[in-house]
Amino acid sequence: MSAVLRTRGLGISFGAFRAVDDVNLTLEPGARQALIGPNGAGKTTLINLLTGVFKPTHGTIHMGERELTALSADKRARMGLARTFQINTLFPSLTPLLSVVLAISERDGLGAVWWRPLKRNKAAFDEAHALLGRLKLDALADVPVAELAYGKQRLLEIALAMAARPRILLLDEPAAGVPEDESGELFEAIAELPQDISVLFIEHDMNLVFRFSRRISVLVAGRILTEGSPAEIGRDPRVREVYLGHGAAHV
Amino acid sequence: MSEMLAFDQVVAGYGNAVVLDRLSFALAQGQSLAILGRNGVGKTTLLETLMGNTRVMRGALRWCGEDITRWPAHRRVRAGLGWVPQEREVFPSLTVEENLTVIGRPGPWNLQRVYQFFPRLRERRGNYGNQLSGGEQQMLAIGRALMTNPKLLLLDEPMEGLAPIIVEELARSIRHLCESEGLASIVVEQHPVLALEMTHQAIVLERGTVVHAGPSAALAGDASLLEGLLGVGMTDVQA
Amino acid sequence: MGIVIFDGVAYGMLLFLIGVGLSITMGLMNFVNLAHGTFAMVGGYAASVLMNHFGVGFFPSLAAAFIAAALVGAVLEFSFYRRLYRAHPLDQVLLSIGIVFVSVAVFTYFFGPTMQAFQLPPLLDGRVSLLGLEVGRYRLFLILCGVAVLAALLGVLGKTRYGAMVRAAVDNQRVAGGTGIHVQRLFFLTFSLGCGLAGLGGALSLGMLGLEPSFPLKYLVYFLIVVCVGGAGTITGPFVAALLVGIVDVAGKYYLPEAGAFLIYVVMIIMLLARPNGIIPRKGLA
Amino acid sequence: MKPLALSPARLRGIEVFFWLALASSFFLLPDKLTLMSQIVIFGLFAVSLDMALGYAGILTVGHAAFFGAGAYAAGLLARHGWSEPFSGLLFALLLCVALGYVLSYLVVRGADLTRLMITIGVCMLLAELANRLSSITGGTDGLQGVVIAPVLGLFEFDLYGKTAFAYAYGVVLVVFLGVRLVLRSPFGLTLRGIHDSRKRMLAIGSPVEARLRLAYALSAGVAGIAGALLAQTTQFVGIESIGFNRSAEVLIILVLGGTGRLYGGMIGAIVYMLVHDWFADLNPQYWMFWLGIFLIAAVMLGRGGIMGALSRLVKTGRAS
Amino acid sequence: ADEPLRIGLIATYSGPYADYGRQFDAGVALYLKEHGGKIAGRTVEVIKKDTAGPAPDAAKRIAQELVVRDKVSVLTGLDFSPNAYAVAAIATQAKIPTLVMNAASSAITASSPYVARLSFTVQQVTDPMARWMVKQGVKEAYTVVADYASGTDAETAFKKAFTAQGGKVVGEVRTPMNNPDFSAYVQRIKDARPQAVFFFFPSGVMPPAFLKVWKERGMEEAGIKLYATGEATDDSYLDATGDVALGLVTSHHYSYAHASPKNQKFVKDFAAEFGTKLRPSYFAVTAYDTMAAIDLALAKTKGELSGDKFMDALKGLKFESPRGPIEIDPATRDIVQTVYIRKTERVKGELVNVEFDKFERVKDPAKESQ
Ligand SMILES: Nc1ncnc2c1ncn2[C@@H]1O[C@H](COP(=O)(O)OP(=O)(O)OP(=O)(O)O)[C@@H](O)[C@H]1O
Ligand SMILES: Nc1ncnc2c1ncn2[C@@H]1O[C@H](COP(=O)(O)OP(=O)(O)OP(=O)(O)O)[C@@H](O)[C@H]1O
Ligand SMILES: [Mg+2]
Ligand SMILES: [Mg+2]
Repeated sequence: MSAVLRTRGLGISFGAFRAVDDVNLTLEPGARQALIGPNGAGKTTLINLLTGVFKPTHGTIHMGERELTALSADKRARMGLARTFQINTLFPSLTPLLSVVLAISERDGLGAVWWRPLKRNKAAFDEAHALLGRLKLDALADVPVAELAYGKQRLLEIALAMAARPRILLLDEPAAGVPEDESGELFEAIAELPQDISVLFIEHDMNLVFRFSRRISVLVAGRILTEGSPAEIGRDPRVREVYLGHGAAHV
Repeated sequence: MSEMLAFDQVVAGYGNAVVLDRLSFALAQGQSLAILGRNGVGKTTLLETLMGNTRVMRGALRWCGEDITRWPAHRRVRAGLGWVPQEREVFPSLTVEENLTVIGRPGPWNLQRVYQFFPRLRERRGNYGNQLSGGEQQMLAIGRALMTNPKLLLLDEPMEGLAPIIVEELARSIRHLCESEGLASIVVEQHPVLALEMTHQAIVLERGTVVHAGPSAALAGDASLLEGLLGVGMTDVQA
Repeated sequence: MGIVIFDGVAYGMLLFLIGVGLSITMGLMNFVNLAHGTFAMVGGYAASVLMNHFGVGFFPSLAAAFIAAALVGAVLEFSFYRRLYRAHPLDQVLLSIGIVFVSVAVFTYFFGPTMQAFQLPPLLDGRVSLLGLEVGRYRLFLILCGVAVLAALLGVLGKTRYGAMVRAAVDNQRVAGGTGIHVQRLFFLTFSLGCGLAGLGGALSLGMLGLEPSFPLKYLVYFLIVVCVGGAGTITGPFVAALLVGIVDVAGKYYLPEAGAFLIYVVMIIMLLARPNGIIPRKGLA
Repeated sequence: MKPLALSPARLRGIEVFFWLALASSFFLLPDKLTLMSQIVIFGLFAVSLDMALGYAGILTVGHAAFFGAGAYAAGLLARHGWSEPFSGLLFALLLCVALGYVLSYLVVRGADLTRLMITIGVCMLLAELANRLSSITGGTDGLQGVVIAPVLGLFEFDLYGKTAFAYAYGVVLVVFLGVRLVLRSPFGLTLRGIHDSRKRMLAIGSPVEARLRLAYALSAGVAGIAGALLAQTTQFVGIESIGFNRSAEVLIILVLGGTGRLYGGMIGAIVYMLVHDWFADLNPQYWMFWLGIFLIAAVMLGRGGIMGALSRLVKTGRAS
Repeated sequence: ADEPLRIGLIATYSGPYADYGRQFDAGVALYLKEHGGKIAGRTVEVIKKDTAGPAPDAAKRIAQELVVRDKVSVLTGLDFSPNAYAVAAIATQAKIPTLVMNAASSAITASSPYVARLSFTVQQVTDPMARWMVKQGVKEAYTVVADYASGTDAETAFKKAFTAQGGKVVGEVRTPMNNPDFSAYVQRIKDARPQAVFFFFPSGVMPPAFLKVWKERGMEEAGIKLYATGEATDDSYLDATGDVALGLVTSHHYSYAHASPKNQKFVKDFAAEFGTKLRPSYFAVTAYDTMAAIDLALAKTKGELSGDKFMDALKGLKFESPRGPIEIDPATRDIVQTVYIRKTERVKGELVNVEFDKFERVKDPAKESQ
């Protein structure tokens, strides 16, 4: 099986500081892969490199056969690379409904259509309602985003990413700030996404990581320390040393 | 023991919207408090109210015997409240070091001690606030609050985004600070077990009002009560 | 050649002296304060009235100009500006334009629409020889003032915690208050400082530009150019930009008079395209 | 205070009433028709600025560049013998869309202050160009000899300004409906999204810069129509129509009315110009004082302009 | 009594040029005061409107409202050329006599048969200066003008007259309006070392700023002579300009120090009415003369106000103004007047323009040549 996403020697320097260094990461079709590592290891930066927020100083990124390294962020998104942000990045003055409709209409390439009323696009509204329903946000569909509680905003982050019907979904701590039972549900929803969607997620909640990932990559100081199945990673003393600590004995 | 902090029938919210509805509780000197509750029940709003960032429509806040309901935020800080906002909100155009020193006040906490507490921050001392990872921002927000040398630390989901090993250390440290230096804290958490371990007392909020108050240990020990209040299956958490 | 550069530097210093206050109120405090020229005008009129009607000397009048403008700034801050720090920048535009309108009318009413008389003190009149150049004394004085103000401000804003506090408060007022900064007082002082500097610049401009009630609108664009090309919120940025603008403008007019009014805008656009956040961007901008 | 609730149907009723009320000034204010036609023209100009500023979030104080370009386009066309008014408008529209698109490459980058200064700079350069090309434009003396043929070949531009008003009103209404359509289209939603979070827009695959360029070009076109209308109805083009002061004035009008609210520009123009006219009549020398006080009072009483204040009183029931 | 005579006065009352409106008002008020508030036996109602500077669309709107709503019989004021051009269309359409009190672009009177001018044109005062300079033995001159329509008019008129008399223009420069610092231009001139410099700037802050640098650079010591038109030493600004203006030779149609009995009375009455702080400038005189012209024209038509009759009466009108004898050219409806050569001196502690030479019955040269 060929990888959907593959990096070779990927790296970026901020001044003299190598935030991400020589990373070779592959994402298989249908992957449910976790990316873990200490704070400041470079996980978010890696996602920013993959999605084109930053331009790498070293290495390449391929999506299937296509090289992405030089493409702009929006172009990558249109090719099916969707993400959520660690720090909420939403449309504060829109409602959740309009936010999702916006994502859908951009996905369908209608963002420049200025000669037809939005309302005419019934399908987008229906789809948006359905998506919000799945994330239990339908009751809040018409509340301005700025007034939503933090946890609900986290959910909307995911809704926006899913609205793009991505081939690859990159989630940066999606469950942070979501209560435990709901974060479980959230991850179940992610796990049940169609198998042709590959998911890479960053998460510091080890319950979720070990429950939902099939493969784990550990990033330390910008480099991949090790990769493997949850069981292998849970046993790895180096990972315990720098990241898991002793409380993770249960894993 | 004398009272440190009290909410007395507080009604508060944003604009015309009421979020806290006749909320009351009291906390004794040197005691730590866990605030639990589902998304959107008003935990953050409670802390924002304590910092004077909401509109208090009725009721009063007392701090060490004084009515602080109308005090401006900076005065509350000087009186001993140290705040870690939920979304961290470090100052993006200040370096890590400036973030820490800009509001420093004399006391046991100084730059060196914060750096000792979070060695990662020392490494990143020259980075600007917006050039930090999420976890580093969280550490910085906590460090910044410590630098004001508070008597009561207000932590709004402080563990969010921190690596497990750091979470463990931090929880231990906060408990230790309370016991050895009398630095109390109010901890808002999504993970009840963690919060209850760190605190003496706990309250559970629902729709802006207190539905349960009692010692943390008792609540932690009563799985079915917790289940009822929070809807959390406690069994699979940190067995 | 030498004299052209000297003239450019002197002209640039004048722009810096008036513009640096704007870099503080608009750049550092993030308040789109289009009424900056009003405060410069207050300083200019204060100095002019003191000299013409009360026979006060030039140098004491400069100090008075600073104080007068700072006081007016303090009053307006207290009554209007402080309510709008968190408002949308466009609301700030509306407020400051309103203040400009009122000030233009008020100064016309009290001082008439025509220009204020100004006589240079004998000490600053005429020319001196400097390194083989016959340079205007007043221009030399402007350069000295510019450098002195630069040094003083760098000392206050750069070296002390004060500057960091202002930046913190601008970044996030709610959290700044929540970490113990007395935001209101901080802004009050800073705003008054910016206005005082404007007033000083306004008084110093008497020797070169004419002072009349339409002053606040007439030169607004120049101040904006200096601040934005230099880097809003910094002190050295506007200094460098003012030098650049001054030299380019004077040299351009000397060597290429046909380019006239075009040059300065073309240079500005090129500079902004090359360095969108200014020559010396404020630190920590995303 | 309880916000007043308004249903979408009611809202539409208010819109219709607004335009009917404006139209009725044809009969109710026969002495003020020239002022009224200039009000609707500046209203349209402010609406065009709103497209760029309120919706696309491009802070510009140089929009008179397009207003003036449109005015000169229509004026020069008429001066050189093509005096049919509608084709003049079309010409101005196309020219300004093209000009706007080209200039958008300079404007649609950088942060707010940068954009502000670049738009000012471009506007100043164009104004200076108009001054330099005085053999074509008439320079500061203005472009004379603009003669416009009767509208539809029937209605002469009369001394009372009846034709001018009817013509300006009709054109403004049609263009306004066009703008309304644009802002309610998927593209309009995209603009709101960009205004809120550029970063997120990129992440959902929106080519933000291209979208902004389109918005800027459309907005330039509308500004050009407004300028052309002014040139045609006054049959004169002053160099002031392209200057910084006009850019600043329309910004004040828009901000007073309220940005990002479709009707902000129209309401702003009506209020600002009527108030201005009134104060200037009362006191030709110190009206600036009263106008200044009015602006200060307006900000102190309600943020977000008149529409902002109104929207806080009225809660619109959204049924979507 | 019958209907008052309504006169619409369109001028600048606010902003940087508010002095124009103030001077107009004073001139008009003084004339009315002297004539008991009446013209041709009718009380006069002056309706003042502000354009706040050059604003042709506002000017046109105002003119239209004055005609349609306020039913004025005469339009006047008009300090800026674009405003006058824009209003000319209304004058034609409504057949309303329109008397220009300042706008100096030559072609204004050609833009409508109902427009006449009582002020001056830029060419009219520039041309005599050029001829006078040659008479004084100036062979080479450098020109400096503000880069706007009147500036280029002045430049062209000067060049034409100067070269026609055998002089040579050795250099020319146009400075932007709103130019804060003249050092580059003055230095350029200094390095070019011409025999003389002629400059034209609109009255206001530009001339003093230029003169300041002129003095600071020691141009006089360098032997370069300076000439200008009277805008440079506008009586409204002369006091504030100060000593840097001393010795400057200018040409203009009016000086407040004009030594005629008519002017002495005018100045005295003016001071009695408005105090000594406001000096009558050429704006006030034109306003005063405009009222006189309306008065005289109506006397000729016996109060008949129709545009055509009024304009006929105006053509060829001749009378004594405080500035000297003036007349309206019947062919062009433009003013014919004496242009004086003056020098700025301190007389009794005051800076004034002292006239010492003159050119009589000067017509607008721009029209002469056509
Ligand atoms: N723009 C920048 N300039 C300089 N350093 C930066 C910049 N952005 C990030 N860094 C540094 O790069 C490192 C990696 O940051 P990143 O956000 O990728 O960490 P992370 O692995 O996501 O951590 P966390 O789990 O805490 O979110 C951090 O130490 C951070 O300080
Ligand atoms: N700025 C605001 N304006 C209006 N309503 C708000 C605002 N901020 C929060 N709310 C509302 O107040 C309620 C309580 O929010 P709050 O943020 O206090 O909840 P929380 O308990 O902290 O939730 P979470 O666990 O998600 O952080 C929510 O219903 C939210 O929608
Ligand atoms: Mg991260
Ligand atoms: Mg919260």
